[in-house]
Amino acid sequence: MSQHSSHTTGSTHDHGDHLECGHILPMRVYRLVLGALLVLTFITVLFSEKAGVFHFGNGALVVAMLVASAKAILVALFFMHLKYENPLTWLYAAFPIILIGFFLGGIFIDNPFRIDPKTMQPMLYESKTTNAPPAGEAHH
Amino acid sequence: MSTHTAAHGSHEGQDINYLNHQKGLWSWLTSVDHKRIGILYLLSITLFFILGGIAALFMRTELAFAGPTLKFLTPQMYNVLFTLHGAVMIFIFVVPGIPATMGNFLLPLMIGAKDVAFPRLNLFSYYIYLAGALLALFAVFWGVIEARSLEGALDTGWTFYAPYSIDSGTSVTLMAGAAFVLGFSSILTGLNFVVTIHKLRAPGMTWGRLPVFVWATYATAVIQTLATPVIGITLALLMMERIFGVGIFNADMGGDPVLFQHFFWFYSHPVVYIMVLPAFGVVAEIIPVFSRKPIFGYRAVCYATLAIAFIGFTVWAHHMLVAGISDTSAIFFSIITFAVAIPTAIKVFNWVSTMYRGSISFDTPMLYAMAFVFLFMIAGTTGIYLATLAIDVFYHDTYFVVAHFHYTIQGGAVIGLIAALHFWFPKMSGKMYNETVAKFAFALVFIGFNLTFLPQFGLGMMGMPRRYYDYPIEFETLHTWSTVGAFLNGFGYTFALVNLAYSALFGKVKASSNPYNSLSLEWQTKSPPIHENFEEIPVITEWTYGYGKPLPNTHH
Amino acid sequence: MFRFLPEQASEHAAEMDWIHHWVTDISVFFTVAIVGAMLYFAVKYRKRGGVDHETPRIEGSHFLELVWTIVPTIICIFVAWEGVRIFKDIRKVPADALTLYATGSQWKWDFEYDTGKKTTNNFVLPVNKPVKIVITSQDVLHSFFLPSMRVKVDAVKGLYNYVTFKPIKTGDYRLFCTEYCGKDHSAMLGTLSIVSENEYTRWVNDKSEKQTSPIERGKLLYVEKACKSCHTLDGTRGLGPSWLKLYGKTGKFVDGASYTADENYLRESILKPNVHLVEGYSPAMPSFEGQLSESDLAGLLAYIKSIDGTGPKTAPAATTAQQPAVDLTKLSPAERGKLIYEKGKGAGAPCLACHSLDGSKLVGPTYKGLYGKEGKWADGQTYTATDDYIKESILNPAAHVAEGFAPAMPPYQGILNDDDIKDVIEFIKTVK
Amino acid sequence: MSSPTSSAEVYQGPPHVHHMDPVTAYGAAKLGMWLFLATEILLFAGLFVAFAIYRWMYLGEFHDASLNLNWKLGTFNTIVLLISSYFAAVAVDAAQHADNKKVSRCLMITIACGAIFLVVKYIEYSAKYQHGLFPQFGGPNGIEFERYKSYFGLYYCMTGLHGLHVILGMGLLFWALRKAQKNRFSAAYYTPVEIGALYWHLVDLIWIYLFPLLYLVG
Repeated sequence: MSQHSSHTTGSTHDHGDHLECGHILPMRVYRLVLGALLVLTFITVLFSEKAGVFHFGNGALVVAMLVASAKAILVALFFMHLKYENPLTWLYAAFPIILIGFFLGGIFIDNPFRIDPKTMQPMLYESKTTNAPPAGEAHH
Repeated sequence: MSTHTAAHGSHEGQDINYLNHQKGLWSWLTSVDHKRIGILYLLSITLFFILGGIAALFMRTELAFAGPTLKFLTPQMYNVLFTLHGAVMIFIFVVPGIPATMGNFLLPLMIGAKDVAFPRLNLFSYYIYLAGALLALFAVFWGVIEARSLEGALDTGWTFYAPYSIDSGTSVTLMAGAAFVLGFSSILTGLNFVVTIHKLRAPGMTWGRLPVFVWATYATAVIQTLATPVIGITLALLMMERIFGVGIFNADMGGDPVLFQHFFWFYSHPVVYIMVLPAFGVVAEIIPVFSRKPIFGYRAVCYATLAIAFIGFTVWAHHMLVAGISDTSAIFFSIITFAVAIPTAIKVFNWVSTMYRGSISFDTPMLYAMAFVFLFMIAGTTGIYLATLAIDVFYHDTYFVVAHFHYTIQGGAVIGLIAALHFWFPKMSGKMYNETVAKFAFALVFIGFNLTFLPQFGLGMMGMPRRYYDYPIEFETLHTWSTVGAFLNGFGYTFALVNLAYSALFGKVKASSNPYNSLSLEWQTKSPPIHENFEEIPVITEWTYGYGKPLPNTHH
Repeated sequence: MFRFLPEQASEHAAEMDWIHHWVTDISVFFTVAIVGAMLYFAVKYRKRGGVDHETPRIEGSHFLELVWTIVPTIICIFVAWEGVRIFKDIRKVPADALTLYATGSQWKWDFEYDTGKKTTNNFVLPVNKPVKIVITSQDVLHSFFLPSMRVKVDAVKGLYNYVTFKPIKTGDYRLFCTEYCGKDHSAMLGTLSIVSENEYTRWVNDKSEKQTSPIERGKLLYVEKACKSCHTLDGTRGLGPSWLKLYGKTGKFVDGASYTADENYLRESILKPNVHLVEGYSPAMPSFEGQLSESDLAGLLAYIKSIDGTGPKTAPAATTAQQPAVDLTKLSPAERGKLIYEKGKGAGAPCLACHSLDGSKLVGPTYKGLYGKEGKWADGQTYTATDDYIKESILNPAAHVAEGFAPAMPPYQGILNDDDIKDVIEFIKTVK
Repeated sequence: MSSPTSSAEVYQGPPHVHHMDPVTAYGAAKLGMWLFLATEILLFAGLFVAFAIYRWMYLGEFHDASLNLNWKLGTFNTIVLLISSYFAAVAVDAAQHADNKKVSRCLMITIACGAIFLVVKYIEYSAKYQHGLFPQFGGPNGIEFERYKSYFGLYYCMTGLHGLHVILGMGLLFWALRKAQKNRFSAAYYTPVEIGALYWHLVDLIWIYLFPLLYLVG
């Protein structure tokens, strides 16, 4: 254990993250990333329903989210240096995303699968359903 | 060698330790020493534990007999009482509970660090906690003043369920704010611990050598950090709902009240593990020491801890199985919930088999630890009922849930905390407590607790709904017993706390640095520890649980 | 072991209890086994003579750990599976299910049937016929819980949930609200009466209260809700003020403030009777909050206004109109007692005005478990509720008043004959 | 029975002044910040989830509602934030090169961008106010507001909370700016800039999702 003695913390070699230090990137990288981000912003506007020139109806959401995620990844990897971080940081960067996944999943197997006991059909979330008077009166 | 260390500790600088190296209240209020902060937390939560306990005793007295029992207590006041009992016990007592007190005190000692990673942040989160707690009290007083009666204090139940919490005329907004602030303190503590465990372990203190309590604290800290923000936003939205009527949980604007429950339980189920995982850790520390045996299946225990923490994030809606969620999700969440049962079962088996062929002494901490195992068996098995979809349809929101919950939280977290207090008392105070009184108190707590909550399982089976101010006559007998038990339980805690407080302040018996001959690191320094914890940063060469005569084929 | 569940009054109850009891037995088994092992070790390997004996450094056993990972897993899978299977059965709605609507609101349950029949808190269903109850809420969360039917679901505003079950036993069963809903959450109780098919059809098609004018409706309520047991119509002083020329009358409250008996005042004194007490009267009146619909209230007010001394001075004939056309001699004593309890007899008010069957405390002691019960009188003496005691307290209630109750009960001397009283006692015996 | 030996050997290295050496301190600070960012993401998660499920429930209303938003201003704000984020990153780079002058320049620009963002947001809010698309203090809300279900409730909560974070981020960067003006940063020590920048990037990240959700697809 004597070889440990030269470190003040045992952590650094226990779970294999290299010695902590900054990550110096060439300026070029930052400029490119900013460029890419602006282009992507332009794209997402182009594909949007109201501003855009191409229209996909509901596909717009998918496109928008894909583009947004691309932008997010760029920011995280380069501006936030995640690309050069140790696995631990990756873990804690990914964890909230996983949890959001659970969260969304848990709720999207609820509301969309509810049924309306009056018809025994899937529940329709129309204004009239939600603001309807209670069954008692609504019923006749 | 330990004897050497101990002697070493007990001679030179006996009188200089973290308690007295600086004098005066101010030195305590401004200290960034994790040990002092731990003590500050301990004193604060004890105060609120007493408050919550008094509320509980008033409730039990009211419920002792059918019909109005206490003349002055209106139904609305009863609602306020059970709400305050819940809110205070959960948000102000149990959640900071073991992590903020024992965790703060022990974590650096156990991993051989001088302090937590961010000592100033640590003190800051204590003051946030204090602010939140005071805000909660203020919320109560404000409500009382506005309504000229106790009826004006919070009356929504600690769960703040919408739409009632939106309509209620009581001081919900303030109380939600208080819980929000408290959550923030919880986040910072958790964050601090995670970083501490990753970055500040002493040389040679590998993950495979960490005490189970540290693993438990780690899992807890992760939950504190990642689950609490969700309750934060939930309460913030509730406040917005009440102030501006943003209509997110308001059915009149198409909001879905059930969604509030999703939000609430996404935090409040994991929070159950914030309460009980550290208690698991405590038991896993106590049993080996008093059995002179290594914890059975160390790895299994540690991984089970992480597994519980992780799965805990995915099962929240089993609190809502009959709340109007779709049958699909009810089925899904019911099945997933059983996944938590398995790692929990593993832990119980490991604790018990640790005692096999040990050399078992029955000091008070060990008694509490064994009681914990018994109580937690009941808590766990009754959890199976509630996870089972068909059975939960009957038990949801009955006294069965109340009893199950208290077996988990009081029988788990609180008994765990009391066990920890007794176990590490010599380290914290440098004194020994009065063993006889402690054992007597234990007996009272154990009998009282079971007498309080076993009858409530019966009530649940008979279909007694929870949160009832009054009840039909057929439930009376069991309620009366439950009340008797509650008072015994209360006396028990009083004895235990008074005993510890008295011994700490006026106790004559000095504690050696390692009275139980434990192997884990916190016992290898003086009792009470010096301000820097260790004279020199220790280098760890051994597993924490190397008790007993090595067998030919042992790893580690 | 531990078979405390309420009686199985619905078809799926038995199946549900089966898995419940199975889990109970397995839980008891494991708890006893594990805690037993712990205690056994504790005793067998206890430290003797204050000296530690040598212990082996056993760090674990992969085999054992595998065993106690796999065994619980198998059990859990089985239980989860069964739970889901039975849950699915519980949720399946038969095609011929009779549908009714339940609406929770602070703090009552309103029911509406296909026939348009409306009732509050107490509702009636035919035996051996599957039913689907569509449940929603008007305000906060409530939860619809019928223990004996083993069904429960929350009532959520803006959302419709349902329970479905098939009653298999006639009788009265409890309805609880199990989701905390505010001040009177614990008073949000109801009764489900399971009756024979024809009794149900008669009940569900009897829309008497729908066709009547407000005044007639008030008249009926005056009897049904037993206002008449305390408020006379001829000006004589009952337990409460007489209704004769009550409307517009002025008077004093106990606190000295004076009032005028206008609509608001009457409305308040019906819903929150004990907020303002009229001088010289005891706070004996139960609150009718949640028991009266708006139209009920309107009816009562209209009726009270109509008692201006010109109308009939005695109790309306409605009483007898209410008596069901059944041959009393064909009924069992208990059934006849039940009739008296519900409808009263002659000028006598029905007992249900002041005595509940569900253990809840009204003006008088509940009948639930009353027979043979021991208690205290206001003067401290103890009594046992035997035939004689009950008979005496019916004929001459003022003689001994049970502790915690106001001397509110009118004497039934000359209203009920000995046979009637025997019937009532028989009925009380059945209320357990 | 075995005797405790954990603390037997004694650490020989340099005596400790602080409880952490600079390298560990840097790593700890950064890990701590990432954890904090994780909590921030989960704080917004609730709002995103609510938005998702209500958009699924009330697609029509949400679509109509989003038409009330000015996508041009939204796009402008997006670009402003992206640029600010760029300069935050450059500031870190400058700090790594111990160029305190450049650090303060970049941070000033970043903070300025933040300010512009807030001004634009204010303009948008006041426009909504004109159209009665705002929640009533103490409720009940106007028909206009309620017509779109919880869309505007969510809109105000999301953008409001985000705005709050913009302000906090500006504060954090300002703190770093002061240090830079005092020439505190060197290749060995630039934690405050890095921490501040990380936080600012998160603010940017969240807006990257808010913008299309609220303004474009609705």
